[in-house]
Amino acid sequence: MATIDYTIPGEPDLETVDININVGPQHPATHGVFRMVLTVDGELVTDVDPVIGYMHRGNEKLPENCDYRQVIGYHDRTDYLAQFNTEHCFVEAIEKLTGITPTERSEYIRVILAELNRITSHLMFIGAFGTDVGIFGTSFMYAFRDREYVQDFFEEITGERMMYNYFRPGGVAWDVPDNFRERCTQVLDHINSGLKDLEGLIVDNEVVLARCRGLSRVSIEDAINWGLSGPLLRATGLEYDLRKAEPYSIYDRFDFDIPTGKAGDVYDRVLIRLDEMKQSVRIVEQALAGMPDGPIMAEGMKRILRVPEGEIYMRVEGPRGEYGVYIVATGTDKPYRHKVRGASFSNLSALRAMSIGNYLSDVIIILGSIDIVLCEVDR
Amino acid sequence: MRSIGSYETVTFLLAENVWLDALLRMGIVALLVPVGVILLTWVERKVIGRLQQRLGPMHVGPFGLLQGLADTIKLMTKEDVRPDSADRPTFELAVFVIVVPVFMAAVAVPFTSDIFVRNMTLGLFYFLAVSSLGIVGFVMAGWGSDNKYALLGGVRAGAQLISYEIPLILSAVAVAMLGQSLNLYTLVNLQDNTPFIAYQPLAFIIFVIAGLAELYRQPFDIPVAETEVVGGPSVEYSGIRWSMFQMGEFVSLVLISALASLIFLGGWIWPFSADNATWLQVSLMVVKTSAFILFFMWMRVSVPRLRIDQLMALCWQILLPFAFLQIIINGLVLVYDWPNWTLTILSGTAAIAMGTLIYHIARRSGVLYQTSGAAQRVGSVL
Amino acid sequence: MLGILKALKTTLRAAMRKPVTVQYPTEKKELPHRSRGLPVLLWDFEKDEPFCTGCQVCARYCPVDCITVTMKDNPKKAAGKSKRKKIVDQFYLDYARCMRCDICVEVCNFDAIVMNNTWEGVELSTYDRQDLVLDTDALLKQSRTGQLKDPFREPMGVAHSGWSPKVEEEEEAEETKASEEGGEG
Amino acid sequence: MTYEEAIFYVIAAVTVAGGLGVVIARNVIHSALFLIMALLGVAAVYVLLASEFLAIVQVLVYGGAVTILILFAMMLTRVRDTAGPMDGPQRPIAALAATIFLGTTVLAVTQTEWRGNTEEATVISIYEIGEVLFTTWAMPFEIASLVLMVSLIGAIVLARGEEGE
Repeated sequence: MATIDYTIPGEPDLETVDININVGPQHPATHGVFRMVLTVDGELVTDVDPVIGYMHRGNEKLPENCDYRQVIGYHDRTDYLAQFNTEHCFVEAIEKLTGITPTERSEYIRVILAELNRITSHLMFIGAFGTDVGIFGTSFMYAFRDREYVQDFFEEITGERMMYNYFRPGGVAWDVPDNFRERCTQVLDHINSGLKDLEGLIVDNEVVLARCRGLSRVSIEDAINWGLSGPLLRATGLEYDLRKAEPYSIYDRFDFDIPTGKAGDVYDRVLIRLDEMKQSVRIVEQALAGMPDGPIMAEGMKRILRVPEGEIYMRVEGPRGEYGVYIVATGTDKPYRHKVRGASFSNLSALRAMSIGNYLSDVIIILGSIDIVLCEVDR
Repeated sequence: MRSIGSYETVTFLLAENVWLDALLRMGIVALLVPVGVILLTWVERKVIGRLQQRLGPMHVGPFGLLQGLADTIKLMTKEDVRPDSADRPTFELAVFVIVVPVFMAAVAVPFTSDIFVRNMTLGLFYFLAVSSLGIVGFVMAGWGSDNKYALLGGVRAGAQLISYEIPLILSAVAVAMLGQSLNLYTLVNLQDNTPFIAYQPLAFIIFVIAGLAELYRQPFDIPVAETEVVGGPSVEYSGIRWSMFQMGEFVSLVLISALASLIFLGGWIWPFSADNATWLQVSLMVVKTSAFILFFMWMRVSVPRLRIDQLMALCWQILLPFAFLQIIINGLVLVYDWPNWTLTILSGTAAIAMGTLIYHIARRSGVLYQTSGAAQRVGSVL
Repeated sequence: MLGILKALKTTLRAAMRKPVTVQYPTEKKELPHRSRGLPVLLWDFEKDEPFCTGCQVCARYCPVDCITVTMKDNPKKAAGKSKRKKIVDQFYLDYARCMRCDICVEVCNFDAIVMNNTWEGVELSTYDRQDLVLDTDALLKQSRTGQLKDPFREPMGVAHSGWSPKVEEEEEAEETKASEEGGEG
Repeated sequence: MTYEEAIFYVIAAVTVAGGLGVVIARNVIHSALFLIMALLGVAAVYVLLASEFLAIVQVLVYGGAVTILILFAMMLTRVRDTAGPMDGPQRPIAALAATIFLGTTVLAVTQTEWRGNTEEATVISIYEIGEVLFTTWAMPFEIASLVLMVSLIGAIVLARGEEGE
């Protein structure tokens, strides 16, 4: 923290003071119930004290008393904007531990849904980011308009709009509807046209450029040291995406690019997310073309899913970065230890370093650019 | 009876008494303005809704037309909450200090050749002076609420509104130079052939930008930024007091739009003749004013918010020099009696230069608006 | 300037399109067949009794413990009108706790519980939290009055989701044992 | 009593009340707000004297800008209520100074022979003001603007120098 002499030269009695400003837990700019206590000197933020824990619900402890298949529902609730990605991570972990091979069809369904989910999550980010920068809800409305199409699609498949609970060890809960392909293509069309709106609103807008260019620059070394992942890491220029670096599921079958930034600033983070949505569309298109028919649940699944003794750390590339789950199994039908690595939590740890010395308004944008999901932070 | 002022024309509306007449006119303004505001809130919500591909209010009345009325009733019956630690007189007076100057400014604006409250020799000057008083209200509200968001908002409002007064006044002065008058009536009458926008594009652009800033709407809604200071000075106000803030905002919106159409777009005359029928004058003014209002609403949903130091830089480093440039251009042309089209060319070139400058600065944002260095200096001074 | 003009153009273009929002309380979009509202019990019109036998498997598998079931001897079995030996006595479901995970539907061996796929299944608000604890009659009401048409039950009972279709006695015993073990662990 | 007189007394009362408020109020912000009240009262008196231009300038410069700057500075300081007693050992000296000042002012107002017609307000149009300002008084006007410019530059230099340290 920069030390600032608050006395005015020649006026020893006139001492200026910093004021503390609470942003959150109830504040229009905080995402979820995140709270940060900002120490501001005029408009300049001299210190940031993030306060988390308002959303703590024991999402790591609760599953220790749950059947493995009941845990899936809790994974939806850790990152409530990337439910399929989190489910994917957990289900893959169980499959690796037990040695179940999921069916081809279910793998394709999982990838399609996870990528569409990444799009909804990034849409949510763009919407909220626009509001943070100060567009009067327009980006939010556009993003939600497109999100709605995807969510309707998800609802047609899983029956739920938010907490899907659809993936199962060995496959998925039930088969997708017959008109899956047509509907999926429609949804992709909607996304493609909707992205144009969002780009028109945000990309190259002079005010956005003036606000976000060069804001909170992060170097590759710093990003690695802070444990950043996801778009925040890729914005610094490091091409690191778990789908490519450590391909899980069937991601090695698809052809897609990893968008990276140059400056590591807020603007790059936004552009990367916009690009990632396009890449996700590409993956979904390929997956749709390659999706085979067949069973959606592996053979020989028992009524009680007992996981043999062992432990595993499984990680996937969530929209916010590396989402990992660490499971210690003892041979029963319940995990002995269940730990979740939330990408937002690690990314959030860099907030203080990124914010200090910036303006109050910029700190709001920086927080927005991290794209936290507080459920994932507090768990 | 002693003269109360150098009014050019004294027309009586009904009563043949100056005081009664003034009272009557003020009464009409005070009555019409709230009604206009109620309608305007509906318009704004509807327009913004459509621009965001939503429907906007639909439930109260046909197309939600009565939404404003319903909101008014709701706000009036709502509990008026005052924080215990607020500075009571300041807190309660602040809203009046915001609203009264706005109504006072309304006095000077001639809406058509017949419909006005008072035709003043110094109308333009009076309007700008009186509307600057509202800043005091924001600062009072910000300080009196005993809330840090409100305080920050108040400080921001003070800094922003005071700074943007200057380019606003200077661009109006440019027009006054051209018309050789501060009387809005005279200024409009001069525009029967060509509106002043044709001669003063630079002043017009500066006026609109500064007007937007004076109205604290996007991209200059820094004092009331919802995501930063949660509504700024009005954060602790509720019910009818809060609605006074809204009223002040919307009436200023109408007045600034009306003023812009009067001094730049030829008011009730252009593109027709000076002796238009009343209905034509009214519709001309309505069309021009609404165009500005709709533009401001359109901007609101399309453009993000600037940062406070960028706002100040825009004002002091770009708008102000260019406003002076416009005045110098006008001076040269008037003194040396150059033809009017030189004015158009010079001012237009300057306007293009300003646009290019803003464009390039925004693109190379790292240079002028670096977070460290220059910008931090502004912050620590603030 | 150009970027701002582009943004202005974008919003104007959006204004030309048809609004995407609907007038919700008066105009509701159609829910998909699979829509998962809150769980309700099904009514067996043939036998004029609930499908539910009160076997408590849903209560056991509910991750949030929002179900409480008791079982009783079926009086209609004695009268010879029904094959069910046991029938549900009291079924309480706390809608305020339910997380709509669909597990109760998947584990039910009698296809007795389904997720409500009508608007009634999602629109509920009360002044008292207690009113969200529904009893047997309230849970059966949707099905009995015929409001609940064609609930999504295709995957149920099929081995798709990995939960076994039939209750065989040994498996039942195994399962009980397993859950006890888990509880200890 | 005519309308004008009645209004004048009301305005005068407000102005004096504002002036008293400035010195009596224990809260500096209240003092500043009372100052605005007093200054606006003076502007109203100018209107009664048919000096609209002066009134508007008074509102614009003092009501709008100068007091805002004062408020601004005070809002950012921690002092809310004036601590301690408002009088001190200098009380008699202050009283003496105030009395002398009041006496001088009263004397000046009553004893001066005012030029022009004091019975009726003279209407001076803005054109005349402009003309006089840029012909007869052009030199003082320019000097004043030069002084302001110098102080402006001085302020900027001071602010920059502070930053450099």
